[in-house]
Amino acid sequence: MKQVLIPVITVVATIMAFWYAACVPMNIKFALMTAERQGEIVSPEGMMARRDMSALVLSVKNPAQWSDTWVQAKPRLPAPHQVVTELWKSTMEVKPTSKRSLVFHGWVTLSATLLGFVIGAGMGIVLAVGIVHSRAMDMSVMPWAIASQTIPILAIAPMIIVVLNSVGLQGLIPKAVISAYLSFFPVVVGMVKGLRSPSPMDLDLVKTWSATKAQSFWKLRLPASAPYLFASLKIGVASSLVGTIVGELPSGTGQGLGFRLLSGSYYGQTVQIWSALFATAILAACLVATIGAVERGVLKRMGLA
Amino acid sequence: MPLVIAAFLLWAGAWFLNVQLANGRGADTRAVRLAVPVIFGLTLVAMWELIVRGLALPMVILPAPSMIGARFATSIPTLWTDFVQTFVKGALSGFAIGGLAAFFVAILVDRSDFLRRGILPVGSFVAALPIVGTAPILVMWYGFDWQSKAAVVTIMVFFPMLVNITAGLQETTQMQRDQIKTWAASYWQGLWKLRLPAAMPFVFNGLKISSTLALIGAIVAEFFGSPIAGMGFRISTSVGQLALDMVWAEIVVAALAGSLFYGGIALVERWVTYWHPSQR
Amino acid sequence: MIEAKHLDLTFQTNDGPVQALRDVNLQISKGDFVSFIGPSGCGKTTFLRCIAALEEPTGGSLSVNGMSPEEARKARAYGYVFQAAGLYPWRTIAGNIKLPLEIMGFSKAEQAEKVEKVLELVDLAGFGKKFPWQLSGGMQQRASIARALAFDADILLMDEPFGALDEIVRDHLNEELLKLWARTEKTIGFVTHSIPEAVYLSTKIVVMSPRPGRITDVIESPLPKERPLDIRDSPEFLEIAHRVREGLRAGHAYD
Amino acid sequence: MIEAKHLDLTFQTNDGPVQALRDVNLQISKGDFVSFIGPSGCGKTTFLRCIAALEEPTGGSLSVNGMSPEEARKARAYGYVFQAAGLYPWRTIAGNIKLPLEIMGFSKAEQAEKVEKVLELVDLAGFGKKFPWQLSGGMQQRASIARALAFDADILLMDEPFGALDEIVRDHLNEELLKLWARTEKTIGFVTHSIPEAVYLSTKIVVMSPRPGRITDVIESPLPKERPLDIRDSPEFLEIAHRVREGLRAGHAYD
Amino acid sequence: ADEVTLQLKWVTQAQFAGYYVAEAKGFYDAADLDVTIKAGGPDIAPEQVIAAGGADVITTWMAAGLAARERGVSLVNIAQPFKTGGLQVNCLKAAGIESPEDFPGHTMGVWFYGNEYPFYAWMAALGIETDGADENGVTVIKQAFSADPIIQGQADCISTMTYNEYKQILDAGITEDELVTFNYLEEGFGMLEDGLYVLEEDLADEAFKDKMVRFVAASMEGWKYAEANPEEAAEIVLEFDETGAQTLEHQIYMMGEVAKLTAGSNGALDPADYEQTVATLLSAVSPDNPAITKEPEGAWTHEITDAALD
Ligand SMILES: Nc1ncnc2c1ncn2[C@@H]1O[C@H](COP(=O)(O)OP(=O)(O)OP(=O)(O)O)[C@@H](O)[C@H]1O
Ligand SMILES: Nc1ncnc2c1ncn2[C@@H]1O[C@H](COP(=O)(O)OP(=O)(O)OP(=O)(O)O)[C@@H](O)[C@H]1O
Ligand SMILES: Cc1ncc(C[n+]2csc(CCO)c2C)c(N)n1
Ligand SMILES: [Mg+2]
Ligand SMILES: [Mg+2]
Repeated sequence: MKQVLIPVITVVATIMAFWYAACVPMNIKFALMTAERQGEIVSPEGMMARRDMSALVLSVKNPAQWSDTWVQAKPRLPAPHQVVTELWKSTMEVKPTSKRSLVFHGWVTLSATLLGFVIGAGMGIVLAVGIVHSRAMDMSVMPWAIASQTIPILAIAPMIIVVLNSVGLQGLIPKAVISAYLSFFPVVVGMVKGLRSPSPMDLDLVKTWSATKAQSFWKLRLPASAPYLFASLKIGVASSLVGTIVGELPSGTGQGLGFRLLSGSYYGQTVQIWSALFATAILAACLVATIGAVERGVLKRMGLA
Repeated sequence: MPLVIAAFLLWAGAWFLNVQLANGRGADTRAVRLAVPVIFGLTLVAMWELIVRGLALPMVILPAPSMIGARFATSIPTLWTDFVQTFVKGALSGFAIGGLAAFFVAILVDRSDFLRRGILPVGSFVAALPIVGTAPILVMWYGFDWQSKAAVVTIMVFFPMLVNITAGLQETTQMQRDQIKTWAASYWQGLWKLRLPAAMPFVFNGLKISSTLALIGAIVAEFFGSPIAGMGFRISTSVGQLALDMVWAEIVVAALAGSLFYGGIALVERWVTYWHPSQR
Repeated sequence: MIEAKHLDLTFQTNDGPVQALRDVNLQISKGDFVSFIGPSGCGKTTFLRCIAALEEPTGGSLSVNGMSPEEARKARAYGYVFQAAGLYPWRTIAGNIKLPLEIMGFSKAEQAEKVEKVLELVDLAGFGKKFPWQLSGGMQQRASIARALAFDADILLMDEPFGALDEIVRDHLNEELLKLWARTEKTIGFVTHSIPEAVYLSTKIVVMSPRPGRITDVIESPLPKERPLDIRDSPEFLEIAHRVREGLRAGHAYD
Repeated sequence: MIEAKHLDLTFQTNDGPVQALRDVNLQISKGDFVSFIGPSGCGKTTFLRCIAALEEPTGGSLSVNGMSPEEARKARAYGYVFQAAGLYPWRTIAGNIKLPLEIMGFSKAEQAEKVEKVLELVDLAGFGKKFPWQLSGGMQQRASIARALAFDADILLMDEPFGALDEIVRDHLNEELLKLWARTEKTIGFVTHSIPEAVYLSTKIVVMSPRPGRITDVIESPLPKERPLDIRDSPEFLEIAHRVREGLRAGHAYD
Repeated sequence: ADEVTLQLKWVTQAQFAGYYVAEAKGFYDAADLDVTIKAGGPDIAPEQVIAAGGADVITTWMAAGLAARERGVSLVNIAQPFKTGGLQVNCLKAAGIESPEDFPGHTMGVWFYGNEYPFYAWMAALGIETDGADENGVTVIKQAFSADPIIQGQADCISTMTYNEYKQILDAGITEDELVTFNYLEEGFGMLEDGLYVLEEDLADEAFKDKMVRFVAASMEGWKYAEANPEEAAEIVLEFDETGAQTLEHQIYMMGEVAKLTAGSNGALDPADYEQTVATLLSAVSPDNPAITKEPEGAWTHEITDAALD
């Protein structure tokens, strides 16, 4: 534990230091403008004189305004403590059922993510089984699965939503569909690799026992694919979350982290954007960690870890 | 309705043909390897056309492939400018910057175990920040032109590359590392002569993943502000103008460019890692 | 009981056809212990695989107990031991041995009983609950032999089963294998690279030579069924070993 | 020339310390051919690795040509051949052999010349342009030996170099190795599991036993330097082999 | 009660206060209607939604509505609660811009997604090219839906709505006298915003027509209530905002500004305004501005409002 903790803390601390430092040039122009309005002397004077100057130069010239760059209401780059405070306020200080709570929005996003992930991973596994067992499927599906991932999902997400809406599907389902679309691919790729991981010798062995296709699938291919499956599930669940967020952007139902992210940007609420951003990353980390825990458990019981 | 039924009949027929081809005599020939996916793809397109016509779907919902093709043919200059703006300027430069940055950090991480244990977990957290959230911020910072798109792509590409290069550098066996040690090789000799070549399959794995991410990243970033050219720009504005045929023409360009980029990298991979069992 | 007549096998590869077996004729009777020896690539493995119906001959005929190899496999006539132990890492030793029994549809009770029996047979009683990687290489190899024995196939095919073991362990397993064979009267096909091993174990030694793979000599062993380890210093033994070595040299790339 | 005094080595593992070497004392003189034999896990590899400064002893002293192993390695005193060939698949055979030469900064002309020479030495002239996977296992192993020979190190350390080869190829390479040793007067440390091989090759046979790894016997061979293959049937040979086998048995887990 | 689904053009905010007030105050219930209000978003085209059958009635800008009509979605304006528009262009005086003649050589932020039509019409009338900043051209950037570009110094002029982004500029510390404002209406390129549109084929159905009559009447009641009680209306809007991201202060401001736009309308479309919109669009047909190429027919009706406003 200590072996990981100390380096991580060091790196995080370094990033924090850089972050605070970066806030100064990022936010200095606004700080100078407000200071000037309040009658303080800044250099150079006049907003237009500063407009085209480099932020670094301005920062160096006006050390007195540095502290103002960490407390603005709508900064270009919010300071770490602002983000943390906002995260705290919107998770701990409001009821988790309130629409001002990130827990509430997180839950909405999470539920669509989980549904999408289950659909996507399920589809991925089924496709992989098909690909491994049918040459025709292997040859025809794989290139198109790759091509499908080169389509910008954000472009077709609104169409998917509109079309599903028109047949009466709303809210959870359209988001889950997009989320599934993004998560099936890593699962297919990993699962195909996994199902093909038994060596020819392993396969020959079950053949000498005259095992049926089904038997060699359940007793050999499937267990052998477990480590690959979990590795790709971890990527898949992260993609799934991205998919849900993308699905939330145009959907307009208004609940979920994705929507919170964007509505922050309509109103210039940078602190709110950043806190939603971190909430999403934390959610992703939790999802991946959960799968990691299941993985350790299962692989341990299988004697593979 | 008859058209819809025809679509499914077509599907069944094409699938039967593919099964025959794939399990037939010449299944390993280049021609069949190419024909099977092409037949599959063409069938999908034909089904799309038949279903759209059969159900008389309005163009503003889903245009038929023939319409998309017609629009594609008449808009080639526009599509080309958009392609240059998004792919060449945004995606490629971001891809290069992200790849190189990942490479240097990977070497840092490789030299210091402390950094590895610190950077990799933090890096994976940062990588989990959703692009749709970071893109508006980067547009705010780096402006509306391709620079902000390159920044988005750089961030998207960086972590998968870092993870793959680091994993690749660990790929050598203890024996190989010991061997080079008995020759009293320096760190850089070991890196250059042993570990980098051994890492190449991983590096290419990372490049392949990143290639699709790069294009998607550049397009997505354009949704959050852009000059008046670019694939993402065209897609988002054309939806507003209900020019869905244009939207799909751009999607076709994206899929084509993405697949070709991926295929190109796979070709180079074949050439660089000719020695790897998976390539023989 | 196993009979190959004018057996041919040609692989189609990217570089053109490779003739792995050419005009192979061999008769193996029930209860024989047949060793196959020959330089790398001479087709030993291929021949064993033909018997087990893992490979399709391109010419000639092959019958096992009067059936085709395919039918014999369906009738579960074979226990096959590969060069590496090839145990499934996600199953315990007992689980691994149970696997073919599950596939063949034995009842739970039968499974447990048979596992118990073969574990004892290979000196691994008490190790059933361990995972493969918790055992040494030699123990793993024995477990893999136990797995091939568990369902009482008539024919045991072993492809360099002891290749990876050190000499002492190998001697020990050779002794055990002979005892087992004597007790069960199985027919055994055994591939090895070691001349002493071949001579020590077999009633019949088949010497093969490559490009294309064919049989150059079949030596019937005059050694008694009862063979203590130090029979290997006896003149008869050295005599047969010499003949095998000569046969090998004749077909070998060097000299 | 190589001198180990009271050498101890303990590995710290998750399951607690493992004593791999305990109180090992050994003197190897220049020009010796020393074989190490002993059951799996007795520390043969570990000892060789200590000599090559790949492992740090935890006690005792070890000197090579009067230097520390570390210094000797920096002085490029070692050619090390690992059990598996370990050739880099992305380099041709010649490229592989050239690799240590590049690292040691030989000129291009010298590199080419040395590669030529050693390829001849191991009977691989003409195969320089092939890739490792295009060669048989035996040829790969010879290439790997050639690589260790290319830069003319004084000390050749070989860890079961012939373990994966068949008997005939092995015999052949044994002969070649002896010839090479006779010609170059190198000091050779050689790990093997095969008793005949150890006896056939060595001037000195070190028998080791495990848990913890220690030397149980050091046998000076009375065999002449000139050794045809059939010396292996001579009584002196069998006599030494017997002594080695007894020594091994004493330390082995079975019996 | 009869069910009606209304698709808005944008996210929940006071721009649509009339509908939310009508819902919250029970005006719809009183008209025996069960109304579902679907918020929009940056990538939701209401015209597409209604074509796909996802809504009965939508709010949209007339330019987009007419463009959709030309592309086969037969939209008809049935009511126009917004008398005037709030779209404007704001420039920094300090960048040297006093009047439209000063535009060339500058960078201008424009909203696309169907909102670009008035801009291109205006530029065409001014004779300014839009392919790059030089002595007679401007650089156009696709502005995201915020006021960032002018605040961050990335553009000299940006598009704003009187009731939203304009306030954001002021909040960011730029004062009113540092800005020049060009209102599209005043420049003669005004286009009707936020009308109510339905599909022509639906209007053939008497029951549907009746539903719409009641809907428009109740909605206008909502609008008038909102105009009279801006603070309460803002609170109601906030109730309906599911993101929890809106602030009361901003919505009160927005309601005040929106009230100025709706004040002059009783809900019926003024044909003169319609004519002006069509004329503007037709005056500047180009690849950049493909809104409409010919005079539309039957794009509006007074049938509903006539009945509703009785
Ligand atoms: N699946 C295959 N496709 C093509 N050629 C093959 C195949 N399997 C074996 N061969 C070739 O057939 C010949 C005989 O191979 P086989 O494995 O039977 O040799 P072997 O006697 O078992 O050798 P070894 O002692 O190295 O195991 C070799 O030349 C080999 O390269
Ligand atoms: N890096 C290591 N960490 C922990 N224990 C080790 C390590 N390397 C070797 N050992 C242990 O030290 C002992 C000696 O190992 P070593 O590899 O020297 O044996 P060996 O005689 O070469 O055996 P083999 O014949 O199997 O190669 C063994 O018990 C082994 O498990
Ligand atoms: C899809 C769509 N997006 C933006 C606008 C323009 N607009 C009108 S109101 C508003 C919100 C901010 O005031 C914006 C941006 C539009 N008409 N349609
Ligand atoms: Mg073989
Ligand atoms: Mg060893």
